Formats: sequence, C-alpha cells, structure tokens
Amino acid sequence: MDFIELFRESFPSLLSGLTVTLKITALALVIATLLGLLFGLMSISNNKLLMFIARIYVDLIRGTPLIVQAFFIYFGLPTALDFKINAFSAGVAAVGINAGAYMVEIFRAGIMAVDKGQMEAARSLGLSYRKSMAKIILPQAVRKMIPAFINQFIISLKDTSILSVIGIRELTQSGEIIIASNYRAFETWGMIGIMYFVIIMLLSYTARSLERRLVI
Amino acid sequence: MDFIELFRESFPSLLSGLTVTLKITALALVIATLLGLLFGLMSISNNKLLMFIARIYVDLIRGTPLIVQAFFIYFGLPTALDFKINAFSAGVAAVGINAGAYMVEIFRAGIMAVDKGQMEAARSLGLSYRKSMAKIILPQAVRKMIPAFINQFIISLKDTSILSVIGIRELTQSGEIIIASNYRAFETWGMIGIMYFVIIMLLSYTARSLERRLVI
Amino acid sequence: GCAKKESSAANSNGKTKKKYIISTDATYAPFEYEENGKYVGIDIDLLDAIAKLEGFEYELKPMNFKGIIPALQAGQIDGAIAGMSITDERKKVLDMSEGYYESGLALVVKEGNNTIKSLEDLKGKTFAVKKGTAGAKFAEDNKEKLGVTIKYFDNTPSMFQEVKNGNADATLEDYPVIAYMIKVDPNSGLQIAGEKLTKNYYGFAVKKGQNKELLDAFNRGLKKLKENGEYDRIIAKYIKK
Amino acid sequence: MIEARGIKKKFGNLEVLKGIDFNVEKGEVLCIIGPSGSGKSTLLRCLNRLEEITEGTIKIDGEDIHDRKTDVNKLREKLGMVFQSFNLFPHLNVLNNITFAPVELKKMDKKQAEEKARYLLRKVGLEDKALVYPEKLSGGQKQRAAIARALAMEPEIMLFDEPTSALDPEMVGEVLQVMKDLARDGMTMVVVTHEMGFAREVADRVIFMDDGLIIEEAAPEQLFTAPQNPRTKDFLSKVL
Amino acid sequence: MIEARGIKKKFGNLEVLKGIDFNVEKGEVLCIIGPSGSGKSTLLRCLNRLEEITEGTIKIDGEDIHDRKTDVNKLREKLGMVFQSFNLFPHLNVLNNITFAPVELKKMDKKQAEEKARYLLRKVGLEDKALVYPEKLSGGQKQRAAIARALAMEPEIMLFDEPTSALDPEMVGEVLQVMKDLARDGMTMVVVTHEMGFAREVADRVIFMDDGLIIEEAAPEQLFTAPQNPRTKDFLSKVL
Ligand SMILES: Nc1ncnc2c1ncn2[C@@H]1O[C@H](COP(=O)(O)OP(=O)(O)OP(=O)(O)O)[C@@H](O)[C@H]1O
Ligand SMILES: Nc1ncnc2c1ncn2[C@@H]1O[C@H](COP(=O)(O)OP(=O)(O)OP(=O)(O)O)[C@@H](O)[C@H]1O
Ligand SMILES: [Mg+2]
Ligand SMILES: [Mg+2]
Repeated sequence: MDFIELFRESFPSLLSGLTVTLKITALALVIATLLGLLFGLMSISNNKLLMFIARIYVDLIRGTPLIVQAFFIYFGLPTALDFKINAFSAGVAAVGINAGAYMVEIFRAGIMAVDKGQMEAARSLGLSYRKSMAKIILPQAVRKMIPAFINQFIISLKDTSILSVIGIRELTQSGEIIIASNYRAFETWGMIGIMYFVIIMLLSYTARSLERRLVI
Repeated sequence: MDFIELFRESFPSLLSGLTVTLKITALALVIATLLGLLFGLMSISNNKLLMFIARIYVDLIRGTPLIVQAFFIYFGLPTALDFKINAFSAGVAAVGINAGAYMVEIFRAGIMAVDKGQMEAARSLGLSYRKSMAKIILPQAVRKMIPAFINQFIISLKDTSILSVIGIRELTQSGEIIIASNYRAFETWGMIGIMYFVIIMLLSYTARSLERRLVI
Repeated sequence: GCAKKESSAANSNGKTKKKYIISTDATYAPFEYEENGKYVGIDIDLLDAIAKLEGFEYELKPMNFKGIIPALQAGQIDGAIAGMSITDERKKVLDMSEGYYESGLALVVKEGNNTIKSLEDLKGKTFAVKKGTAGAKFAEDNKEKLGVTIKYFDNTPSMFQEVKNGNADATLEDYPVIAYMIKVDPNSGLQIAGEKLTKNYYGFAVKKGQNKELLDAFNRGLKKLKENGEYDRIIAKYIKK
Repeated sequence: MIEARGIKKKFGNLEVLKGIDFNVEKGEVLCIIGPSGSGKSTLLRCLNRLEEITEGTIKIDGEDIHDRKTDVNKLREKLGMVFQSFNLFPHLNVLNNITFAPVELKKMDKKQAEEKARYLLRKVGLEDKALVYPEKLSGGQKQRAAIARALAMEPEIMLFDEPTSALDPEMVGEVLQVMKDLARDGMTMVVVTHEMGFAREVADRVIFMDDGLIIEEAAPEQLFTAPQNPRTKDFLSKVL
Repeated sequence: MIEARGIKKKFGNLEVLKGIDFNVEKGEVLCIIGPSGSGKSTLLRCLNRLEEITEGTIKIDGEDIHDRKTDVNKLREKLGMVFQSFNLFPHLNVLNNITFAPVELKKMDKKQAEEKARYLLRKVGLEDKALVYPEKLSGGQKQRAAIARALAMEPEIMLFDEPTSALDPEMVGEVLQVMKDLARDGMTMVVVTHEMGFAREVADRVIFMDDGLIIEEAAPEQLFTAPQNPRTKDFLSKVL
C-alpha cells in the first residue's frame, strides 16, 4: 500500500475526526467564554465571597488534569446523581469547564489591562458599574485578550484529543484507530500533525491580522 | 477492600509515578527555559533570518500535538538517524522542546514588557547590547515572567502524562496500571487528582509569594 | 536499528548472555499486571521461564499498548508479549510466535441484563471497544451485518464503565481477561453473555525480519514448557479451571 | 452649592485628608494648589464619590452625598469631571465619546444628542474632529474633547484635576482658554492646578493644601502676592 | 567639539529631520526648544547613535561617529544621556545604578566606584539615598540620581532630553539647580527643554526647531526678546 492509497483510505475518516474536534472545541469555547466572563467579573468584584468562589473554581480546575475532569463528568456524576449524559455533551462540558478556568484569568488580565481611568471616567459621567463594564471596559478588554484567547483555543483544540478516554472519536482518536488497523504509524501521525498544524496556523494568522485591525 | 487499604497499597506506586512526573517536568523545563531564552532572543533580534528560525520553531511546535512530537523523537528520529535514545531522555526532550516553544513567547513578552527606556539607558552608558540584555533587561523580564512561567510549569506537568505512549511510567500511567489490577477507577483517579492538585497549588502559591517579594 | 546490532555483537561473543528489551502492557490482568510493585501474570511468568530455559536475559519494559507496535517497528524494543492476538494485519508488520494461549472474544454486558444472550440480540445496539484490539476488529467486521454503533476507548476501565453506566449495551473483551476480572472484582457490575464468540491465539512479537533468534528461542522454550508441565502450572496459577 | 465639613479620608492607615472644611458658591471658581501628595486629587474625588470619605459630610445643593440613600449615579450627573489623563474612550470616536452618556442616561435620542455634541465641539474648537478616534488627537485636543464630553451631561459643577499637567507646553494655552470661557459663562468650577497664572486670572478663591490640610485660603491676588503661612511661601517660591 | 552637517533622518517615509547643521563648542551650553514632534529628541538621540542618521555627518572631537569603524560603545562613554523618564534601573539601588557602568566598563574596582558614586550623590544632594531603590524616590530625586549615574562615566558632553517634563512643578527647581551647577563647572551640555527660564539663564545659545528644521539660532537674550522668525514668535507666545 503506497502513501497515495493510504491517504485516500484514511483521509475521510481523519476528516470526520477533525470535524468532531472542531465542533467540540468551538462549543466548548463558547461555554468557556461565558464561564470566563462570569467568574472573571466575580474575581474582580469587591465581594469577598464572589471572589472566593471564583478563586476556588480556577484553582480546582487548573489544579487537576482534564482527563480526571472528563472521567468525572462522564462516568462519575451520572453514577452519583443517576442521570444520563452522552459522550459528546460530556466532552464539550469537560473541555468547556476546563478552558473556562483559564479564561477567567484571561478575562481578569484583559480587564485589568484597561486603564483604571476608563472606569473612573465612565462612572463620573453617571453610568452604573454594570453599564460601564459592559459598554466601556469589556469592549477594550476583549481586544487585549485576543492573543491569549487564541492560545487557549489552540490548547483546547489539542486537549480535545484527551476525550478519547470517554470514547469520543476526534482527530487523534481517528488516527489511532487507523493505525491500529494498518500499523502505518508514521505516515498517519504525519497526516494528523499536518491537519492540526494547518488549523492552528489558520487560527493564529487570522488572529494576528484581527489584532492588527482592531488596535485602537 | 476499603479505601484505607486501597490507599496504602497504591500510594507507593503513585508516589513513584509522581516522582517520575516531577523529574521529567523539572528537567524539561530547564531545557525549555534555555530554548525559550535562545529563540526568544532570536525572535527580538534585528536579524531577519534569526527571527524567521525562531518563528518556525514556535509555529511548528505549537502547531502539532505533543504526542506526535514524542513519537517522532522516540521512534522516528532514532530510526531515521540510526541511534538509540532511552524513553526517559526522549520524554524529557519532547516535553522540553514542546514547552520551549511556549517559553519563547513568554520570554519575548517578558522582554517586551520591560520599558524600552531601560535598554536605551544601558546602551547610553556605553554597555554592549549583550551586557545590557543580560544584566539590565533580563533580570527585570524574569520577574515579569513568573506567572506565565508557572502556568507553563503546570501545563508541562500535566502534559507529561502523554509520555505513557513511549513507555514512561509517570503519575497518570501508574494510575492506569493500578486500575488495571484492582478495577477501582474512581478512587484511584481521585487520588491522582489530589496529587496533581497539591503539587499545582504548592507551585502556584510559592509563585505568588515569590512574585510579591520580587516586585520591584 | 541498534537493538539488532547489540544482539549480534553479543552473538559473536558466545559466552555472554544476550539481553533483550521486551515490552509489555502492564494493564492486562491476568496476562500482565502489577502486584505489590512487581509485574506478574501469565505472559510475564512464561517469558521468565522461557528466558531461563533458553539462556537469554531480558529487560521488561512496560508501556502503553498503543506504543508497543511503533516501538517494535522503530527498533526501540526487541520483542513484545502483551496478550497480543495473532492476526493477519499484525503479521504484515511483525513476526509472531506460535500461539501460546488460546483466547477468544466474550460478549460482556451489564450485570443483570439478561436480554442479550447472543450476537443476534445486539441488532441496532451500541458496542464499546478498545481501539487496536481484536474486539474492535470483530465489531468492525460485524458492523454492517448487525447494524451496531461502535464507540472506541483508550483503556479497558473506561470501556467497562461505559457499559456499567448504560451508555453502551455491550463490550467485547478477551475471554480470559474478563473472566478473571469478574472473578476478582465482585463489584464489577458486569457479566459475560453466552459463549466465547471467536477463537484466536496470543503470540509473542518481534519486528518483521529481525530478531529471528529471539523468536526461535521463544518457540523452542514454549514447546519445552508445555512438555515439562510448567506451562500448565503457570496457567493454573492465574486461571483456576 | 458645595458645603464640606470635617472631611477625613484614610487609605488603610494612611490619613490623606485630615479634616477639611470649605464651601463653593454657585458660579464660583475655586482653585486648589499644593505640593504633590498633599491630597488635592483625593479631595476632588471625594466630591463625586470616586472615593468614599472616612469622616465628615459633604453637601451638594443641601443633599448629603455620602448618605446611603443618595443615588450616586444621579449625583454624578450633576458633577462633570475632567482628568489629567483625559480618559477618552479609545474605542469610540469623538462624537460618540460625547453622546454616549446622554443617550444612555438621559434617554436623549441619538440625533438630538449629536446636535448637542456638535455644538459643544464648536465651543471647544474641535468641530472638524467629530468623527476622529481619540488616538489621532493631540493632547490638547483630547483634553478639549474630554471637557466637551463632561459638558454634554449639563453638569451644575465641573471638577478639574490638573487638566493641563499631561500636556505639551504649547497646548496648555488652548485648554486653559476653554476653561476660561466656561468660567466666564458662569459655570461653578473646582480646579486642581499647577498653572498659577490661570489661578491668578480666573479663580475667585484659591486654597493651598499641604499634607491633607487646608493651610491657607484667600483671594488669588492676596495668596500669590502676600502668602501668610511659611509653607505657602515656600511652595510658591518653588513653583513661581 | 560637536559638528553636525546636513543631518537628515527618516522613519520609514516620514522625514523627521530635514537637514540640520550646528556646532557645539567645548564648555558651551546649547538649549534646543520647539513644539512637540519637531524632532528635538530625535536630533539628540542621533548624537549618541540611539538613532542612526539617514544622511549627513556628525563629528565629535573630529571623529565621524556614524562611521562603520567607530566603536559605538566607546563613543557613548564620552556622552552622558539623561532622559525625560529617568530610566533608572529598578532592580538596583541608587548606588549600584551609579557604579554599575563604571565597574563593568572601566574595570574600576567596586570600592573606588562607590567612593566616586558617593561623591556624585553628594553633589546632587542625595547622599542619604545611596541604598534606596528607585521606586522609593520622588521624581526629582530620581532625575538627580540619573544625572549622577551619567556623570559617573566622566563624559565629556552631557545630553538632556526634557529632564524636567515628567516632574511635579515643585521638583523642577531642584533638578535645574543641579544642571546649573554642572554648567558652571564647565560641562559641555546639549539640553532639550521647555523651561524657558532655564534656557534664558544658563544657555550660551538657543536653537528653535520646528518640523525637522532649525528655524532660528541665537543667544538666549536675543531669541526670547526679539525672535526673528514668525514661527518662533508664535511658539514663544504660547509657552511664555
Ligand atoms: N488609592 C489609594 N490608595 C492608597 N493611597 C493613596 C491612594 N490614592 C492616593 N493615595 C495617597 O494619598 C496621598 C494623596 O494623594 P493625592 O493623589 O490626593 O495627592 P495630590 O495632591 O493629588 O498629588 P499630585 O499633585 O501628585 O496629583 C498620597 O500620599 C498618595 O500616595
Ligand atoms: N521610532 C520612531 N518611529 C517612527 N516615528 C518616530 C519615531 N520616533 C519619533 N518619531 C516621529 O518623529 C517625529 C519627531 O519626534 P521627536 O520625538 O523627535 O519630537 P520632539 O521634538 O522630541 O517632540 P516632544 O517635545 O513631544 O518630545 C514625531 O512625528 C514622531 O512621531
Ligand atoms: Mg493629583
Ligand atoms: Mg522629545
């Protein structure tokens, strides 16, 4: 079997794995962004309790491996609370909650990077804290967060491969299944490497140009 | 078998896995720091070629999964170049080279975060670029890098678990071996989670206090 | 690669014992697993006995199963004994010994699930399998015929948990492995449905076209063990009939 | 209009304001001068509750502003604030910087707010910069836009915290001119400044602060030509 | 001592210096004034090659400094530079800020360098701050320490780029005093400044720059009282 043939045979399967990877990553990052925003705002609030909750979330999630979290959400919780969750949802939840903890810090850093004077100016005009945050601070923070956000995107994209432990057939898993049947590890890993690489390059170049255009 | 007993039986094995994890992480981060410094300096130099080489390194390594890199170093390179490498060295090299790419960006950001005026002041006194960088810029940059460095430490610590594919018995793999003989997945994963958690908390609190003391 | 050079160097100097690096999985009781910090199991005991008989030394190198074949191909290890079924696909890239144990697939379902007794009861249901195993191959071969969905896992505990949680209806596992597990773990929550589905053999593997000497030694030793009763003693130690 | 009595302010253990009393009448221009760190900015920020006071009362139009019942956002609508560092919103163009608060808070319709904004921009000499983003403006232009932004809320009192300290010297004049015009139009103003010329020309009264206390308070002519307190003398000798 | 001919400097397509000629004699104090963006800092930075020039020649003691053969580090030892933003090294205390370059470059022994540093600190009135870290200093103290740091290399010429612009007004005087003392001791100085009083009192000659060109060059008395060029007049009317 030459490489062309190998490619022809395995490409559709890898592509469908890639689709799963991208779907999970995208959905997870939506969740992560919401969690990051919520807990990020909590972590900069004046309320000690809210700050503490946010701190716990970040420490707990960053402090344990994703694989443990995935196991917990997919196998542990349903057993303990007696409900059923499908692997895809569990995977999205695990990666989302995991990335969310990092997003908290990204949001926090982004908000703190906005000059303090911006909030003071907004409040001085009579705007409420909430409105100042939403319309003045966050739009500026988001721009500053782009590089860190893309980094997280890349990390989550790769982390998705850990979900093979709960039976999700994403890109890495597809590759391993192919290798398990044809034993052409190097060529197959090569193809997987290139697929990740292409996606990540696309992402990081889009991000860089976005960043350039948004610099205000 | 109750939990106490389970704990007593599996703890030594998990502990030796943890030792391997920590050893690899520590050694890998030494390599990563050296690589990060070298390529980081290249990436801010005026020489287009050096910048390009640094860019390639970062893009290539960040763009591919660690598992592919580990396979390549342990299986691919020795076959291609006809030499032998032991799994431990290959693991250290893989994690080190991987983290190195992220360290490049950490160094770059750290150096750029030092006020431009510092370099100008040093050069104005007649100090060479090299000396200014070594004695004036880097000491300040390193302080600013602590949070990002600790983040990378945590990421690499967890990444080490991927090395089970090349036969390294680190913490996660130790856990899987234990589970395979006692079938107690939840308790064992729980212990692993706690071990990671304790180490990571120790790290991040040391880092935070270090940071506070070094703020100048 | 270099593994070969090393052993041939030892060859020319007939007196020193040859030392091989042999890989195993370590997460596959009763064939190889860890007990009190030592690797034990049928595979390990067989290997040890054969090494003594044939006069070679070995270094045991447990690794994740999915790294084993690449490691053999890359010459990082000289041989592998890891409950590895002899299949045509594997024989394309590996040289494998005579079968040293008759195995076969068992259909495994959740404890108390008596609706599934044979393959036919599985129409439209979901299989959980471990990738790269004979079970995965079997499920793939019967996918069309039975109209089943296949979910792939990385390791055995996850695959079993999937069935226990009711996310998959059945799983396929090598008969001796699952029988052993159900026996030692009363809380396994699983049961075997019906009889052995297939019959296959485990073999010792080396890289294709290399280490013939080691492969021959294994075959020779295995034969002697069977003749002198040691083989039955080892099996009985782990699987009481 | 403003009536401050016994204001004290601590940051942790550091007492920054140590008992301040003063009044500002409607239409009056009050200048506050004093060395760095004497508490001028803190005092000004207490007036619109950017800082909470530790002791004392501040009444504006008779209303105790540090009272729990006071709606701080309503209060701030009455007080325009101009910062040393401009603090224009960088993601909005000049026009939107000005119309943002009126549209959000006064429920003014966009069109009307823009007309108003253009009128104010004319007043501060920036009619041609309405659609420009802040980063394209010089320091002096930024500060004039910031003044227009504060005026758009039709405040009764304007607070200025060293509005020209961050400016290149040749731009100081244009900002002071806008402030002079405001004063002439009868705006009540409290101005922290290092521009002694401005204080002398425009202020109705000047307060000299040092170390959290008002050391001297007088009409500008008197304070600058015949300071009573040795600390005032010392300070003036350094900056004049 | 400095002889600059036809200096042009472009940043990309932007021509910032458009052909500058001037001399500085030994012991002379030259002040450069002009509006923001006129190229004053750029010109100063070309003198110690913090910027490379695009055209022209600069000779210092007869040596063409933008020549490939010139050792830029040796050159810079001759030229002390003081920045608007001080640029003290925050991780070194004041004493080490001062001794760092002499010890590294002149291979002076640590002890001797410290003695020297203490002498200089006395000169700028900071003898009690030797072991303090920069963050604990006020702006005026920082700038005086920065001057001492530059003097420690025993430069033949001192370059100042708006040394008092970042200071609170009451600290301006102390820094200018140190500079006056230096001038009195016969140091050759090139000073970019907005302090017209200083220029008037201390400068031997004043250059007015605008838009990358020298518009007017004269003795301070003449330039300030009878500027010839309308642009000079206009600028002076804004800042005086
Ligand atoms: N948020 C804060 N936390 C702690 N201390 C503060 C805070 N804000 C100001 N201070 C301290 O309060 C004192 C007075 O500060 P303030 O800014 O009011 O002085 P100022 O007179 O405005 O000085 P400047 O002319 O430099 O602006 C200073 O010692 C300052 O360090
Ligand atoms: N590194 C640079 N790259 C591009 N343009 C620059 C750079 N440095 C300065 N300029 C531009 O060169 C022009 C002159 O700048 P310069 O700093 O020399 O002016 P200046 O007279 O010192 O002004 P100021 O009084 O504000 O310090 C300005 O238009 C500035 O934007
Ligand atoms: Mg202030
Ligand atoms: Mg300048």
